Amino acid sequence: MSTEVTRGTDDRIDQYPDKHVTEGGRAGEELDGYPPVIAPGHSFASVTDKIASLALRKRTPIGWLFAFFIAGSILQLLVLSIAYLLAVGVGVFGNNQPVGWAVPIISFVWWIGIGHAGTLISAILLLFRQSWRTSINRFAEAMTLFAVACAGLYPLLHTGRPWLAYWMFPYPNTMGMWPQFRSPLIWDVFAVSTYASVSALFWFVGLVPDLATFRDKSRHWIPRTLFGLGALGWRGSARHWHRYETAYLLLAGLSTPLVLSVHTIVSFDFAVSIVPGWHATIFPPYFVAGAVYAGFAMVLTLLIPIRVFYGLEDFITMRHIHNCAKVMLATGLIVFYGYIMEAFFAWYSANIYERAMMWNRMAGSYSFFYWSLILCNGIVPQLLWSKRVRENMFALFTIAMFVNVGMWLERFIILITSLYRDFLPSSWGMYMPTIWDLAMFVGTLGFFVVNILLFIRLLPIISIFEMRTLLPEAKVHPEEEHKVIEDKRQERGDTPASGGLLPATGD
Amino acid sequence: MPQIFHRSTNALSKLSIVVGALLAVGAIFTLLVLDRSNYNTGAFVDVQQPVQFSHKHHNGDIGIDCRYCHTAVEVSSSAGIPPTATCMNCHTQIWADSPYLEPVRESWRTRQPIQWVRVHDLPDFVYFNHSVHVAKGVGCSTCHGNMIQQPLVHQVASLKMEWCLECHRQPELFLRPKDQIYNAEWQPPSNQEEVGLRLKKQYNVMTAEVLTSCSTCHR
Amino acid sequence: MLITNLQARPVVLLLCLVAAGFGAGCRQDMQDQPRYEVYETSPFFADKRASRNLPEGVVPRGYLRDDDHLYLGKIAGGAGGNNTGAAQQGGAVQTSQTAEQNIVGGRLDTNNAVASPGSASTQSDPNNVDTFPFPVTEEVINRGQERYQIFCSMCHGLTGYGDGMVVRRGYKRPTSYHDERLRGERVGHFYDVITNGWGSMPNYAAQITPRDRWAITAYIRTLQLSQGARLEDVPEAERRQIETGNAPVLPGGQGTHENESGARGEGNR
Amino acid sequence: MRHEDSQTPINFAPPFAALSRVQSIALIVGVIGIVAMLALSFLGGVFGLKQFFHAYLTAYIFWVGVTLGCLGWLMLQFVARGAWGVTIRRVLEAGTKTLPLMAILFVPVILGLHALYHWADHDVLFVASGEGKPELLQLKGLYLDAGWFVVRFVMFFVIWGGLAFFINRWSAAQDREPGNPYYGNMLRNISGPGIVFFALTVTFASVDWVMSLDPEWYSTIFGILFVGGWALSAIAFTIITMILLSKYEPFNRFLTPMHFHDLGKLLLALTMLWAYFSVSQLLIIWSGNLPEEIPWYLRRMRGGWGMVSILIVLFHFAVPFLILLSRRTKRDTRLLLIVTVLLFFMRMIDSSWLVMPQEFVNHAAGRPNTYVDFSFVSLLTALAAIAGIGGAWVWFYIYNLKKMPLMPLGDPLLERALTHGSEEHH
Amino acid sequence: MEDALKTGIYGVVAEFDNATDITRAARKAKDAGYTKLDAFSPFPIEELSETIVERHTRLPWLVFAGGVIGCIGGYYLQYWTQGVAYPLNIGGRPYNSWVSFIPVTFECTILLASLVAVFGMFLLNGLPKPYHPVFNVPRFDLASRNRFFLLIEAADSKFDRQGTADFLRQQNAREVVDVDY
Repeated sequence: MSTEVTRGTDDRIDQYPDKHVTEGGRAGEELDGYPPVIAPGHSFASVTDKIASLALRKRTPIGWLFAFFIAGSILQLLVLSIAYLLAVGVGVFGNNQPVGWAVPIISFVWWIGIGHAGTLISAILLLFRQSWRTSINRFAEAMTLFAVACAGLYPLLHTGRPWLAYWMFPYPNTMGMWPQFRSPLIWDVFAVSTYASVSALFWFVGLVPDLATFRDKSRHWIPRTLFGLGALGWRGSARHWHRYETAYLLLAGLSTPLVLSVHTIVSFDFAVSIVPGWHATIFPPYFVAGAVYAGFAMVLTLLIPIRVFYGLEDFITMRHIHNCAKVMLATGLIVFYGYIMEAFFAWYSANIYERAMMWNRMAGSYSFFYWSLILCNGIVPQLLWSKRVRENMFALFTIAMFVNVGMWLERFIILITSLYRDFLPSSWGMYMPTIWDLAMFVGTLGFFVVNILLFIRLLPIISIFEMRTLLPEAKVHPEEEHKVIEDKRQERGDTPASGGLLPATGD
Repeated sequence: MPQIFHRSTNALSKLSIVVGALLAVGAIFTLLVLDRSNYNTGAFVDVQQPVQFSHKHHNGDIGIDCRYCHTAVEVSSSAGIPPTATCMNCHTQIWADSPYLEPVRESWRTRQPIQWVRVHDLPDFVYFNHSVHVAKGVGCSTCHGNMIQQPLVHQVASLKMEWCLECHRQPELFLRPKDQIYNAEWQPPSNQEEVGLRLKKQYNVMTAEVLTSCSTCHR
Repeated sequence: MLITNLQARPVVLLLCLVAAGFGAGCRQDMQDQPRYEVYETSPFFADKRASRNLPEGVVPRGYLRDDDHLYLGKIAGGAGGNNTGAAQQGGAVQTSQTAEQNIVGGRLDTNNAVASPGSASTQSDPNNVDTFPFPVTEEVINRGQERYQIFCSMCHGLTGYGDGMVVRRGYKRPTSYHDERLRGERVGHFYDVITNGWGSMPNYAAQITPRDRWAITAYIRTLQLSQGARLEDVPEAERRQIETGNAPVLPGGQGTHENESGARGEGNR
Repeated sequence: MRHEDSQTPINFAPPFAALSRVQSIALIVGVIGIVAMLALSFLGGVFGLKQFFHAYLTAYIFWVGVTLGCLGWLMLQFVARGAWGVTIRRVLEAGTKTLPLMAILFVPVILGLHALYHWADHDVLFVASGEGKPELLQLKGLYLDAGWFVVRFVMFFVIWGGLAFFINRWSAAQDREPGNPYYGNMLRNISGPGIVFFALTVTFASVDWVMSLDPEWYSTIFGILFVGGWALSAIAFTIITMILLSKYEPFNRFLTPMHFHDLGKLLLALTMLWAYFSVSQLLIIWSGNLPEEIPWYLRRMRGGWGMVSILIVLFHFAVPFLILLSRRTKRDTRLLLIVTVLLFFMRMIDSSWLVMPQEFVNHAAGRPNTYVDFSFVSLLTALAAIAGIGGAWVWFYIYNLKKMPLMPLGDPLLERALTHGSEEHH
Repeated sequence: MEDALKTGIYGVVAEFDNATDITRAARKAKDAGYTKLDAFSPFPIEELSETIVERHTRLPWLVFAGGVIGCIGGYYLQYWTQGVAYPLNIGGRPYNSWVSFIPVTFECTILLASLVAVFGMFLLNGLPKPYHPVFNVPRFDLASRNRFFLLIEAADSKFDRQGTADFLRQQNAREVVDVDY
């Protein structure tokens, strides 16, 4: 058979219209009056074409170019500040005694926190069979990767000699030395690198079938070859799907505790020390909740404009927005609970250092930031109790911005106010970030957005194959299903095996 | 037509993964080997000095004791580099006209020290004390090798930390009686470990725990 | 400052970035810290030495050398008469037992001196002392022997006949310690020669500490005694062994060495 | 499990005969437990009254944990709206109805205040011993005060009781008026803020009742640890109830492996969460190694209690975790029952582990940091006490369970819960 | 390969346009005695996998093994480096600080298990495999969009070029074509 048959074009698609056109997202109908996870009227073809067209279109939207120009310019600030840092040394940061950990670590924790929403959405929501994850998980995973990349920069640069960072891994070096495994900083190295690796794997595995779609839809040979290589020759074989789903599910099961562990370990960076304000056992859950909180805030910050710009209201429906807002509210409450516990136990402990630290937070030199934090993270998000606020895009975006700022302030308060009043009054001091501290932080924002923009331009930002499974026509007619499955089960005499990705996820 | 790749890409793609993995492992292994190579550590590389001074001749042939020149080795962290005056103790009369020794005589005349090239240069963050080592039964040749066979001096060890630790972890494998410290040709006896343990006790050598503690060498 | 430049000139900025990239690969680590180690060079001083001499006239704490006996070996009118010069019983130092027997009042007993020509000395400084500034114990003599073999034996030979390796290679031959004149010298003379040099001999003040010089002096005396010793000086018990040719080897393996050089000394004489 | 005669309507009334049987067994076990507890405390025990009260407190916090865990789950399922929640709703509601019993059972704790709580001892508080400790206790006296303790107890029960009262009331009303969305909305509206209050009150209750046994010690995660632990107790208890009831109508009509799979997942999640909180607390305190914190763990990591700790690590986490990982366990009611009973029992051991080691500390008043004391008898006393209170609790629980249909007939999600498992979507 | 030479083709492929049709067709083909068949769909279909897949994948066990190795390996790495290779006194903590070793042990467990899950899946699936005969089907690009394909290989003992194609056509296939080798 000749290989010279014209590739399918969008024109040709019209010749073979889908037989079944859906009348309503089946995962959509909800009893509580919330919209469905996918707008009615979509078919396999329309879902595929719509999502693929975001990246496979020829013309780059002007808006994209404009955003890329702005973000790219900010990225230059990062390049400049890194160059200056390497040329001059870590003295360019404002860190000094007694505040030896400051904005670089604050930014690290902030970014790592943002990097939590992706895996959380992908893995935990998959395990709990939340179908609304499907439209946003790919995007959130990408966000995770870029946020972790931004986060990783800080400890690396903060060491002062980033080219020796490999010393932090155990290998038989000429010093005969090994990493100090009792140190939370080494736990961090393992946690963050494991998290980055597993997130990247998870993301890639999810991408493979969609890369195959892209391969099959690209007309130019260069993207076709590149997507083809990325797709690894994926052809949608039933056997492959079977293992694929198992692997995907297992990865989700593994990522769930992983995502909790990462911020837990970040919290250990502080908590296993004996600095008042850091040495608190509540830190792990409170940090994890904070991370999810920040992650969802960032998801909303990015999704709300993208959804409008690319006209994705069919896929990212109000239901998604509502659910993100609800998760934000829940995690925000846990974080607020953490603030209350810190304050209560500082008082209850009757430990003079704890009490002094808490008093210093509330009424000391940085009290403005403390109360701003309470406002941003504790008070403002309480508006989310209202359904009307959750439905108002502008309000949601504003609250998300408040939370973004608040989470940065939270780390600022934890670090600075615990350090700036040392145990001895002779070691008291103040802290001010330098212009380079801020330049680097702003620069990573540019880096992050540039990556996000490239991702939007080049790859499917919504998981196409999983979106297909949400359509009613994805379902095999019941009599067939029952017959096939029951027969098979009787043959093998086993319990029901792992099912379709969405419908019957296990463990 | 969806077929994009040639038949051979199947084999190629799998091969490239295997080769890539092997290359990565190989690269790491090579780096580790290179790190320990003499090329990197400078071991066994003869160092040219402004004067062709031969330890083989002075120490081996004539039998001058190490301490004749390195006078501070027993009392100081540094073994001491002899001043030109020490050379001139003999060379006012012996080889007094030799052109080889002109830099020495010039130094003597002008009172400018000879700029010897350092062979054993530990990093600045390492605190090394010669006196404590010779006092606890570590001979010169344990670290510097047999000087009698070195016309030009070179390192005989990597001077890497793992090399230091080798002895600090098990000093008994290297200790010798005190009267053999300056014996360049000393060889460990067959029952070295037994002797070493006795000497370790006799000389009050610290435990491996103390000797490998960070602040023993890094202060 | 750097920054204003960077902003002003894009080319410089680019170069800086490139340089920073290269700089990242360099070893700007702590191997070589901006401080001076022993014997390091310093471009700051004319002689390029980082280690500086003490300024003129400075006496470091603990280094005040006010004991002339110890540090100079000379006391005005040093002969003093109260000391008839050091002399030893031959072979007395060979075993600790006999050595201690012979130490009286912290000083080698000189009553039994065989040849005590100290008073006959005429050549050296009359201020030279004829006593040791500290008690001479076996330890001191052992120390002296060790230091002698490090610093002196090159020329003076292991037994003091002036036939060391350096001499054999052409250095001017020093006077043998067993020469009449030197046998009669006061100890202060030997100390003085080590400290200040004598004839072709350079001074060893920089290489040998004062106490070691005294120890060497004591050892020279020991050598002088041993080379003039008679069989009767050997204790009864060991004398028989010498006669039968079964002389005990000294502890520490030094005996063989000394015996060899002793034999060499014999030959030269 | 699914019956073929799907035509006959399901009878949602509880299986009275079977439940009454369990009630009488519970009473017998309860009486035996109380007798054993008294015997062990005063005949075989080391510290008599002290041991009695510590064992009683252990049992109390264990059972109040089941009650409150049920309340927490109940509110959570109203907020989360899943089929799993509808299925277990009545079981949870019956659990929350034991609150009045738990309020009465708190009286002995108040009576034994001096035997239990170091800080309640005024002699220790106000007579200086020169060791600096009373000073700390004086600083804490504002909170750790007998009067305030009782006031807070009343507040906790007013809040919990209020939540439980309104939820049960509206739930019953919903049954009567299935079409009326008002009650469903009210249940959801009360549950959101209710969870917030619940978390805060449980935290302070855990501080009052357990943490202050060692007045010097504090750990900020303690409240969450209790929320998680009690949620685990409650879900374990619920699963046991569900499995036992699944033999009888109505549950035998519609419960599928899918329902148990969901509950099994929750059990696994809570087991992991509990382990996570516990490890976090241990790791931070162990690494900090501060003199006011670490003795609490040293007491429990050495000697006999150390062995108990290993048991807890193995059977409260490792073994159930590994077994529950498998999809089969969660769908096989027999296996699931075994694991759940094991976990439920380990919850009892964990409660003992929290309370009982303090008995020895407080006994050696003035030297609260002495540790490594363990008597097997005291552990047994605690378990006997749990059986004793448990008898009363289970009796009252079943009494409440019998009063309502076993499924919330007015819940709009009822249909979905009944067909859950035959139709895979959620 | 031999069969391929015999018939000259890899097999025949039928295109379906919904999940129900292909599932039914696959079931019928199985019933008809075909063994070497495969189905291609743009998303996972449980019922289809149940029909096609002979036995449940062993991947979970591999992942479990990976996790166990990661766990033991991670702990041993720490135990060995901190207690055996270079024991150092860090803040007076024991060499075998098992409490401090929990986080890294955990991370190693997850990392290794995840690597096994992903690479094991690719390995078992025989990926990467950019070239496959089924891509020769002209409309196969729609397999990643909205069409479903059922393949019966020529290697199947029951395979008969015409008969198999006819059989597939009867199953409500939109189109049946030969697949070049």
